[in-house]
Amino acid sequence: MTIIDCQNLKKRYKRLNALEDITFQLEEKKITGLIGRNGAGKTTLLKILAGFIRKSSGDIQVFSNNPFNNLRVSANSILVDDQMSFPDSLTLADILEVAPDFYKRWDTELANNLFKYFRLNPKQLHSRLSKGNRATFNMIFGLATRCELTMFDEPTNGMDEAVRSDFYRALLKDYIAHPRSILISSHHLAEMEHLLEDILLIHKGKVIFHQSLEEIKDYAVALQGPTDVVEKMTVGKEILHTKQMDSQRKYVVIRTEDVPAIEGVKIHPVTASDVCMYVTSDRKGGIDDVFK
Amino acid sequence: MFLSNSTLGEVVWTQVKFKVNAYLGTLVSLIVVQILGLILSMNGTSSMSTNFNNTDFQIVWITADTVIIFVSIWALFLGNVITTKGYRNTNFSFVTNGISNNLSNIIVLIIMSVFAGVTTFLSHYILRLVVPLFNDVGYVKSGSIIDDPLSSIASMGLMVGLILMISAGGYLWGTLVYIHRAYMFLLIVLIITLPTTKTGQMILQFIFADNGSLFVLNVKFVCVAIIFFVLAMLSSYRLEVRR
Amino acid sequence: MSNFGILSILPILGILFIIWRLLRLAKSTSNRINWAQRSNKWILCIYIVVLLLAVVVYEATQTNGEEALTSKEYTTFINKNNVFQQAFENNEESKLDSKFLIEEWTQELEGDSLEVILNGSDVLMNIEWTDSKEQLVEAKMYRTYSYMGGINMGKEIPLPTLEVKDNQIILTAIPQKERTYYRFTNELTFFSTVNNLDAREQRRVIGHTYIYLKVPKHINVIDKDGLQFY
Amino acid sequence: MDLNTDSTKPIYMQIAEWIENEIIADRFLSDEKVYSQYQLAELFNINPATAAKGLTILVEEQILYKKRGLGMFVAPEAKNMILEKRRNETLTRMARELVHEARRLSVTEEELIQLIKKCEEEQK
Repeated sequence: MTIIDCQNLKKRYKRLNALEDITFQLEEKKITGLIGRNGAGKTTLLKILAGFIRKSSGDIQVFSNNPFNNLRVSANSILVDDQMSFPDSLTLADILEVAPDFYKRWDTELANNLFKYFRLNPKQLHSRLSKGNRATFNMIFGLATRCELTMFDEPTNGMDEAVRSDFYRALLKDYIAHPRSILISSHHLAEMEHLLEDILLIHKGKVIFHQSLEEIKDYAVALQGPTDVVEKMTVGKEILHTKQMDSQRKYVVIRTEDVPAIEGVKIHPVTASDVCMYVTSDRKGGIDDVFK
Repeated sequence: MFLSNSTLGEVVWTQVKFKVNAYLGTLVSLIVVQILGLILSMNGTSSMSTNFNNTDFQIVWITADTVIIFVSIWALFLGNVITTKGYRNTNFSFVTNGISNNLSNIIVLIIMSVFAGVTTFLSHYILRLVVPLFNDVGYVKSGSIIDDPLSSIASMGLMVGLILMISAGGYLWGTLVYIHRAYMFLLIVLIITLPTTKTGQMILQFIFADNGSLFVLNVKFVCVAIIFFVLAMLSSYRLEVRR
Repeated sequence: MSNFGILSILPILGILFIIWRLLRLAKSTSNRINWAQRSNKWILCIYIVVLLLAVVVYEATQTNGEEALTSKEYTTFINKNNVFQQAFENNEESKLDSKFLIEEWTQELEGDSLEVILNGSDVLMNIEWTDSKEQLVEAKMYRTYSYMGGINMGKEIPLPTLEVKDNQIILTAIPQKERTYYRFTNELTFFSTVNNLDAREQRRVIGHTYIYLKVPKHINVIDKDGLQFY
Repeated sequence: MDLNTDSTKPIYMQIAEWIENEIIADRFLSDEKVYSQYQLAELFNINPATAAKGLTILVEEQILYKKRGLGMFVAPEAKNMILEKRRNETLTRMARELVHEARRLSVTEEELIQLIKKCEEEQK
């Protein structure tokens, strides 16, 4: 079943086109990574999906409803981001106590266990939490809602290394126990790659691709070898990235196709996160070119 | 796929419970405001005196007027503050939409207005007990709840109605300010224009003056409150959550 | 004596019991509620208890204090005052309500003049001229219903002392300090004054002290203070 | 039990290999049930869909077979098939790499064979 159906979705702020043209469909019960560089429009897209902001044009359906101001979407989706706020009159324990009234599938046990595990102080106020602890609490909140559409916007920002891996593990285990649609945005694909089934890569407000992780790994291939040989090989091919290794050797990433094996040229697969990085890069060449 | 279907009523009710709980602090501020008003009322709100056979004869009225003025300012602030960004964002951390958010805010304002009105009325009894402790003067037997239950209820109702109307005004004002900051000056403009222009005076006259009874006045208060609330809901219908 | 002691303690015990129950209730409800909110809830509970207690205590102890007039009584009093004043102005002694009469006396004058002196007192005077050739002057002092803001001033404000000397009547006001009453009202005055005619009526000052003289025509009345109506 | 997520080898291939290794090591016996996709997902901290893909490869290679509603089971001939496959693929590839490396280091064919024999002796 399709949970999200976006057709030519556009969002325009006063001067800025945050989303140019977003078209994709999200099948239910998948973990999808929403990947893109800073300013690609990830947050805007998630806010539209959560019903917080209005689309400018195009069509968007979440659970077959326009999400904006929709109660059904609000009741069945949660957007966890670092701007999540709770009243200062409620302690963390209070928040966890009122939440089940709102979210019918709220998992009190999970929430309490995670809360204890991460050693949060139940008497703390949300606004007084450190950045990392706030992210941790928001994550616990998001997981415990068990919403059919659970969205995380940069969930690991501010978390330390140990908490990050715990978070990903908790997410996965809870997903296995209660499969649901999870959308995680991040600009760190590498650290959560193993969790994902699909990747939705957006760049400058447009969808670049929406494919399974494995397909993305096959998307590109890297050639490394003597500059002249590699350059000859890649003539007329779609070059995603080049890097001069040293005076004689060059590293070029091209769209996957059958490349004849040539002596002296090594053919490497490219990781998904590198593919995403190269595809969304506006520059051919890299940072090294700046220092020439 | 399991989708929970929350009806508007359920969500509004849950939001109301949540908000009343979360905004309890504002009621504590109400108490402070009332106590301040009571202290300032100790010397009386109005008095009349005459000289009769070389004797100054004076009656000092101790009314709830000062307290109600203070509480009205509190109500304006309350209606305004729950529309601000911080409060709005916290509401949207839980299940809600624009309509349920507005409705639950309105119900919360009604609950708080009733609380404020009733406590303002009752707080007057503290004065009745305390003032004689500090003054050695005569006292007039005054209508109390048991003596005159009907007028007590009417005056309690009037306080509730007045506070509700003002908090509704604050709510509308706050909603407009949320939409555009320029509305910040709306209240100031209104305060200047209402008493000075002809139409403004007519409006004020229509609402506050020439009422056959307090009940009619109270009905007018409630009607104005409803108009304010409806305007606030209409103007915020397409409002986005800005967080 | 011991009976009285027990009786006076009973209500206090009752109130203490009610407070104790209320505190128990407040505590049990707030136990289910979180910590941050608990202080707020406590404050609110205590405040409400205090308010209710204030009402109860006030209702129970409110025994002293002047009765204020109801607006209905006010209207009848005003009417009676008006009738009196009318009769007074029209020299219709027979119609002057005798219940307003405070003092009456007669005086044998020595000369041909009668001087009325007012020492700070505040009276209205009327003179009925008689055809009598004698030196006898009849005088009556009245006070009509005197109220302000529903309070009976007549009770509190002493009458002027009256001194009759040769051919003088001296009315001296007793300089009484001042009298202040506190009056509580549930109503919002800035609405009730506008909207409630009764309330406005109730604030009026009514009542006067009158002196009615019956004087033979040949006597010259000296009225320096201009008390006379005409 | 860690996967190398940075490796260029896709995760599902690594999963398939891991199961094969377990079969070779006789930790999964013939006609015995292997881990489900969810168990694998938990074990390796990966998406269940990826784990499923690893299992599917093995089903396609007939190393595993499906029983409806019961799960995946090890085919009777699985171990031999894997060994056969490894011989064909892995060993050949490794031999090729060995030769390549030997040539770069100017090791002669003779010397290489001597080296292999020597290693053979050590393993005994």
